[in-house]
Amino acid sequence: MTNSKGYADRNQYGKDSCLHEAVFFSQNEEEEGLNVKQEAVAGTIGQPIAPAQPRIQISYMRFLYVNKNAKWAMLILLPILLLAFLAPALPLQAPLESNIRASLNAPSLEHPFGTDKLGRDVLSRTLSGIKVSLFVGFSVALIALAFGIVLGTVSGFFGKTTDRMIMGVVDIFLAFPSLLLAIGLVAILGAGTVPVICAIALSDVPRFIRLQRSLVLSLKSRTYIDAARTVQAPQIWLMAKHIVPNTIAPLLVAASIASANAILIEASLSFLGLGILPPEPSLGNIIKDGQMYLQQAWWISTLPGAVILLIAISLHFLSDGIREELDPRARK
Amino acid sequence: MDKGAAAGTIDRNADIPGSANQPLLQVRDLHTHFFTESGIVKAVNGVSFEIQRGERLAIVGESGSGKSAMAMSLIQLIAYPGKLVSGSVRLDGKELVGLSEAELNKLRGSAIGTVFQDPMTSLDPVMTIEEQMVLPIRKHLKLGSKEARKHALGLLNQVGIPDADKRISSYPFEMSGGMRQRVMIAMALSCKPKLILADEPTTALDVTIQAQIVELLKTLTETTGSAMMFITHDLGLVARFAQKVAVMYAGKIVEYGTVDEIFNSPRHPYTQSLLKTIPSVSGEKRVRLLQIQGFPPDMKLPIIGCSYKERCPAASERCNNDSPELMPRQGRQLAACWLKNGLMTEGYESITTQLSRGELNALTKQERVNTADAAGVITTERSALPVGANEGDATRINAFVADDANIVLQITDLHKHFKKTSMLPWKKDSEIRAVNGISFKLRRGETIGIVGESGCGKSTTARMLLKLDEPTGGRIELNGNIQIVFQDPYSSFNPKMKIAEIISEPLDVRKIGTKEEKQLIVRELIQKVGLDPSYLERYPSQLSGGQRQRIGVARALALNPTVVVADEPTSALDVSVRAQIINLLCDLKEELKLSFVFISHDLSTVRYISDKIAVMYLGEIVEYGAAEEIFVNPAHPYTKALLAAVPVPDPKIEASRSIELLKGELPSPAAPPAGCAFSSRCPQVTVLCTERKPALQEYLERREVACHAVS
Amino acid sequence: MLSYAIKRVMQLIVTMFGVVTLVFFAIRMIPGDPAAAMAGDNLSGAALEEFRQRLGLDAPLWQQYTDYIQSVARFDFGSTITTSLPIAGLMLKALPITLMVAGLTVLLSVLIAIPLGTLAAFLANKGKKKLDNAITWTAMVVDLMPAFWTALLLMLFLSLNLRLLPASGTVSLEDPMLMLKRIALPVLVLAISQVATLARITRTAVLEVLNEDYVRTARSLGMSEIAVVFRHALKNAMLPIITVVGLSFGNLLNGTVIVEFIFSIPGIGTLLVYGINSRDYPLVQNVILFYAFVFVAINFITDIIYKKVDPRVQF
Amino acid sequence: MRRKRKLNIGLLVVAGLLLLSACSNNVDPASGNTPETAASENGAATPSTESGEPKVLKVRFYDDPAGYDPANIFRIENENIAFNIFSGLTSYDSVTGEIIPDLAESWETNDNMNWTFKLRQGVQWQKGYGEFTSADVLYSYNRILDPATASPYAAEFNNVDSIEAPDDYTVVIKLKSPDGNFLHQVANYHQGQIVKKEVVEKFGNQIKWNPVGTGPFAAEKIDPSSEIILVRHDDYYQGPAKLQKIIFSIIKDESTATIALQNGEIDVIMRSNREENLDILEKAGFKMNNVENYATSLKVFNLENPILANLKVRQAWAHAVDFNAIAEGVSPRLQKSAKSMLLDWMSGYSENTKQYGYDPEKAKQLLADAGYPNGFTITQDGTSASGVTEQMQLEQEYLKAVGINLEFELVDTPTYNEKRNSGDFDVSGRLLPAVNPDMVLFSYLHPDNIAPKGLNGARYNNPELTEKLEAARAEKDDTSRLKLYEEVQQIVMEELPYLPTYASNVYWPSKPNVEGIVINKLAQVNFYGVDIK
Repeated sequence: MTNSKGYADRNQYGKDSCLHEAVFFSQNEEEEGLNVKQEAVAGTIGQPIAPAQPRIQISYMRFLYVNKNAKWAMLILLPILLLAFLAPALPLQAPLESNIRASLNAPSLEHPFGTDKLGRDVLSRTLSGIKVSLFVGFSVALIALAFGIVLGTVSGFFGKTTDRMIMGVVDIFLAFPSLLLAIGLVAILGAGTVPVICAIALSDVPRFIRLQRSLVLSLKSRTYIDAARTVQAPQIWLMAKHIVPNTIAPLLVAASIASANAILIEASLSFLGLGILPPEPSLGNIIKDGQMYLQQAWWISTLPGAVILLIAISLHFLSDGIREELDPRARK
Repeated sequence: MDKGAAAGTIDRNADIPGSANQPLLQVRDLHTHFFTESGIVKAVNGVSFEIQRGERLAIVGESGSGKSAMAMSLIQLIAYPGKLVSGSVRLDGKELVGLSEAELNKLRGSAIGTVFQDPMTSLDPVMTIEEQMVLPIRKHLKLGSKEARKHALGLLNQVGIPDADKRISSYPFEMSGGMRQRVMIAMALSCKPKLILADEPTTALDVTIQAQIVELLKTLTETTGSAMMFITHDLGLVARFAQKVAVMYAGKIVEYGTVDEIFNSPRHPYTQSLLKTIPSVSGEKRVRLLQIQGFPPDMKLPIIGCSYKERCPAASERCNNDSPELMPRQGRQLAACWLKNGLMTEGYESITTQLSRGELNALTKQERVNTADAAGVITTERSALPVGANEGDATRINAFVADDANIVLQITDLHKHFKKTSMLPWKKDSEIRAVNGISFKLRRGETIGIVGESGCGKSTTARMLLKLDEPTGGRIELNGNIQIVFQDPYSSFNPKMKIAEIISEPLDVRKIGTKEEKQLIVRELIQKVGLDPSYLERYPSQLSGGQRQRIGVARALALNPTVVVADEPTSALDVSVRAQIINLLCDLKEELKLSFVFISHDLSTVRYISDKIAVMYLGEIVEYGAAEEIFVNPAHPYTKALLAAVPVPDPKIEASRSIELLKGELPSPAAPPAGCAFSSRCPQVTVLCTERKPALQEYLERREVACHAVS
Repeated sequence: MLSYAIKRVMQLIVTMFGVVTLVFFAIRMIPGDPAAAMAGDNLSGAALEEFRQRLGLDAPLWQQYTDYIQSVARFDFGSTITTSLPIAGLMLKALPITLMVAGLTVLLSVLIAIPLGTLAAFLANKGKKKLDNAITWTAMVVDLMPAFWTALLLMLFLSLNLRLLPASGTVSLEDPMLMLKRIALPVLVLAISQVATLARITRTAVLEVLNEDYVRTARSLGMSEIAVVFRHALKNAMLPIITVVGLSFGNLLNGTVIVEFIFSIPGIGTLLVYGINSRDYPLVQNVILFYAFVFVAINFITDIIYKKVDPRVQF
Repeated sequence: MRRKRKLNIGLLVVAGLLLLSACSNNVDPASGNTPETAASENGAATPSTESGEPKVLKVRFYDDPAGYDPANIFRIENENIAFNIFSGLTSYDSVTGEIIPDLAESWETNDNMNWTFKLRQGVQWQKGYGEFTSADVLYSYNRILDPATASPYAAEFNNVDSIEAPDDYTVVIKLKSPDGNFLHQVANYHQGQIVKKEVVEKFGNQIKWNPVGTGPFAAEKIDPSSEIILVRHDDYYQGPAKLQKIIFSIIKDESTATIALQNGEIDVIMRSNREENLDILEKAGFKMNNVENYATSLKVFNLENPILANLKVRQAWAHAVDFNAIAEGVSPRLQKSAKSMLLDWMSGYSENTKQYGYDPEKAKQLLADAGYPNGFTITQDGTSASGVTEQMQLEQEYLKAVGINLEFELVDTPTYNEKRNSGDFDVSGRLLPAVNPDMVLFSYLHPDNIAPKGLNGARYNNPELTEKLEAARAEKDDTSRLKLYEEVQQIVMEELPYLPTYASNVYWPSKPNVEGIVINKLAQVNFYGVDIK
């Protein structure tokens, strides 16, 4: 009955199929509501009818193991994280400990990922690098989220001059290819973890502001905003109570992808000598170092590369999972 | 149903293809399942029926009853993960199940034409009409491109598209919804199909356009001799249009018969209840509406026994174990119920009592049925009484008696014009007059209904009343507090807030009361709208549409309003729930002496609830006055046309009506016709009408009408 | 249309003005004395002062800024400090090369990605999950590989093992065949990740369209699957894809910096890296400006094309 | 319809690409080498002279060209090109590093103060600029000294009192004070290279892209973003070179360069700087042309830093790090640990100085004596171009073991230099190729040269040592001068304003049939002697 439904009631069943699954973001209900067409006159039968079983609001935690994509993401991410944080307790050579005599050893039981030129254990460095890389990734996502939410909400909600000013600045930053922006900022701030995080975040922030702004614009016309307006709710109330909480989910989709990208951009910066400084290992600089030895010692860059892939893929999975929960139509 | 159908198997070679006596379409024991990740949804679960040549069969059912899936199964266009599992579909004796895609493609669009619900989305937006029409014609009729275009033009003319040779090269977005639906019909007809499948073809359209399309379909099937299978949830349309009716419930046909049989002597409890839950346009008395309890079954779970047993007041032990098949009743009528006459076992009137009893049973029997339904039960006790027999009648009579002391809302010459300015200096600004000078008064305890087609300005008026939009002219004087119940119970709540927070939000914003006081008020409110306070801890997504709409009402009541604007409060709801909400609003009106501004295009509901009516057309009120009088004796030609366009769920009335269709479509509000706004579509138009705008003048005693012809 | 274009052009000018300002001041935020840095080791005292004067670095900042704005407005980009070559000339020479690399990459990736993505969407729509997953997964893995890594891998494989393509050599527009051969590897490296991104987006877009009502309409009219996918689905999916292709063209400018370095392609990216390494202010300033301009201009063009292609958008 | 056409174009392009790759099996007209044969002979280049084709040598150039005006030239790879275009009055023997005659046939001096050069006759300028005369020498040297030229090398002629040209083939130079090393100043290097007045005036500020000299090769094309092409100077006074043409292709990435050589796309890699690539090339049978000990890397301690001002700290540093082990482990071909600021082949080199063996215990003791029993944290500058190298990482680990916490700060190369010159650093580095011991010691250690005026980045000022330096310059007797140099080195190694860390070797791997690549002590190759067999 809703125009959003594919033929043969496809989506309706698609939706029904999720009844027993988590309702991660209750917006999916609302999405449908938006599509409900005005019904004709007298004597209508049938409209979306509530299911027999009352739905249970399910927490984010539950989502992580009920949603298939999210489950995969967790199945990959958790062991990786666990290993990374348990690394100091594992019987491995310390990540910075070198042993020139054991240079470029192929993977073995003693060194599952082999050793690098300086005889350091690549697995140990990789595990340590995961922490650094994830720190970079998550910090970037957090910074982008924080700026995106504040400026995007203000811009989208107030519109007019405020909007034009914020978006003007955003457009300026968006005019630079992201890597350029990062290179520029690292040039100003110098290399190192914090500058790298700022540099990558700098190109994400305007994107997040844009995203948040568009989300706010679409939410602004929602009926529940009107409902609050009819009781003269102040604007700060509308933003804090009604708008921001409903933009979090789509922002999280973007954030999980942004953190995956940040990890990869850090690798590119490392290649240009602008990333995280060795000997502190990041996945990026391990790969960069190993790239030079690709012909003699494939393992140095390939194995940490595979780890980056796994992390990035699982972050993509996570975002797909969130997206699916947001949009029942995306479900396979 | 004949014996073959009951047996479920037919010798496939028994029928000679094309024989004259043979039905056009024979469907036997059709099963279509959707293999979703969380289980198999048996959307179509053993459907058998026949369509004769030239016959119009209506399929009626709630959403989720499998009617669309069934229709798509006939041409085997079921999207993944759906699959036709078993059964037989014979067109002219030729078995369709098991044909290859290529063979099916030869039939689709030629022998079987299809018209879909939403013309806005069913045409390819980036292709011209010509591009979309010509290729299938060339394919099926083996015509050259020029002939195919000529053929397409002929079809467009046939479906009443003016300037067809120009329109054929336009894009769908350049056409109105009605025009698009005509194009869809032309496409479905393009290869002289033997059968047309129409899936809710008018649901997305306005009433006057709906009437046009229905007439068109009727004429076309009559002239071309095509049979038609017509899916709808609108019983009025069924009465107006169908010859045969099949009622679907939970993937099965539960009742089948001629349109007269179904409307006059329904046999299945479901059909019987449905017909009782709708307010009637022609009904004089305000009788409390009935409601069907419960929800349809979960189609993923196996259904043991009758699928309707949980909602059926007459369900017995047998219904729990054995599933009734379609069994012949009188004539060709079939029903799937163990009881011969369903709820009418003890006579026609017993349906009401049975239903009421059913509501009681539902309450005591099953815990999961919420107290919302119980609210209906308590009031049903006095349901036989006309609502507002004492005070309500008094208000009605006094509606036009001046009593300024009691006026709670007065709007005078209200305007809302939207301006669109262009960047280029040589381009003129365009102006849309959404609301163009309307005035009315509302007294305490009175309900005014505002009706009109989409785009007439009724929602803009509501937004101005609530100060969501600033008027560009005129005055709104309000005595007290105004609140609103929104149309869409799905989007009018923040999905991240609990019900308690939603109801108390107005109090929180206004900083009324302490935490404890607020809790108390919220509990009181939710009980007032007939829900259990345990719902306060839930989220909107955990509530059904009807329950949400009750919450919407509770929220509107939080600040003790004197006026409540109800903007299409029932149009997004299922019919039984709709009845609940209307009942609730009526109760509150009485109990709290509330005044309502009731906005709707659903004329029967408006008539049921309103004391006064304002009919709007292009931002102006064309007729204004007491509700009953306008409905019984409409004065303005537009009001007349509007009322005529609404189909009545009674085949006898429909058959006897001579329907005067409105010509054309709603003009753009950016460029309204000169003179009377209605002049472009009015059947009684004169030269005067195109020159001078008629003012709203008193007509008879208690009405105002803006028409040169009337005054 | 016209009014929209005018609005966008004005927006573009404002943005570019902001870009110029931002670049100017950002570069001057880099710590250290630029004149001393550029002078190298042995210049001191008076000589350094004269050098500084010659670069106009002795003037107050705001004056340097207004001078710069004026010269940009006159399209006078000056000369590099380290090499005294006219910057406009350098950029004009590097530009066709970079654009060719980027353009060929876009072309190649469009040619591969759109059919691939469409195929995946078609398979997904038909419920053939395994094949669809295979395509989607491969695309995702490839998409996430860093360019500098794939570059070396491809070089080892295509250049060293198979001897198919050269890893180095002259890049000159005078010999188009040689040029094509020379930029084939960088184009491949860039295209690999582009294909992956674009295929995934195409898949999503087409899959969405395949669920649209009008596709059902086409099917109900007996159109074959091929006609449905190509006539209807792809045509409608093209709209979002155009936007993404435009954006990816812009993002390719990211990739060219690294790829030009690895393959020694004398493009804009090489120019930029050179400018950064030698602290050549005017060069860096103008190259970045130029990048931004190309980026903004491409977005502008995409936007206009989008509006042109979609008949629904009215002006 | 439209889409169809687009598709066709696309198919053409794809087909074109495939065709191209197929074509690459044929002779590559530009290089004259077939990669295929290169492959079959395991990386050996095929001579292309059999058919009388011109001999073209393709050389990998590893950085951006920065111009070839001797007055303003910098960076060794540019200097190498200028070295082949220009000539000086003297030059260096490629093998021994000895001064040999070039444009000057002979010279004489009695007192290291008055120098008379007899010029070679009949030397022709490239590109038809006529015969070389003493006027050219005069013009060139005065140009260097002209403040308007702003040449960084003007200081090299600070000691020059007057330059005269009594006739076309004689140049007389008077110095302010005696300088036994003056012949280095007029060698084919920087300020010593002779330019032509007409050319300089013709090209103005574009002179750096239009060099004209008297050397064996003339510049044909300089494309700063992709390649430099030199052609044979047929009128070269020693006779035409064997190579007709040298193409320097810019390939910055080391891995790419290695693959390009293996692929036969180039014949020679100008400086292969990574051990692992040398490994690959050596195993593949390429010729490993090299020169040992061309320059010493110095660790520059900022003596104005309160911690580093303490001699014991610097000595502890020297004891704490096993530079020999690092060089052995990371880059045995490219580096050895250094024992002096000078190089072992230089006259005056001495190991008879204090040497600091790896002794972490002693280092700890010294630190404790200096008042840092728990060590300290200090920052070392580096360039982002080279990043934190493996050597740096190991050194950091060694230092950590004795309690010194070494941190790195990476900046771009110009800033790196600028910070060192302005004294805004703790620890920095320096590598200066030179053949002249006086130049090394004087510029690093003399207080007149304290940065930013000169190279004395450590800001070292020891009057005793300064006196010895000046005495050495004035000393006419070689033995006494060498003795003075030894004493200077003894003081330096005792006081360690600079810590010599590694002595670098330079490799120019080439195809086996490229002959005559002799890298001189300035890490330059005179292509006059190079041939393809």
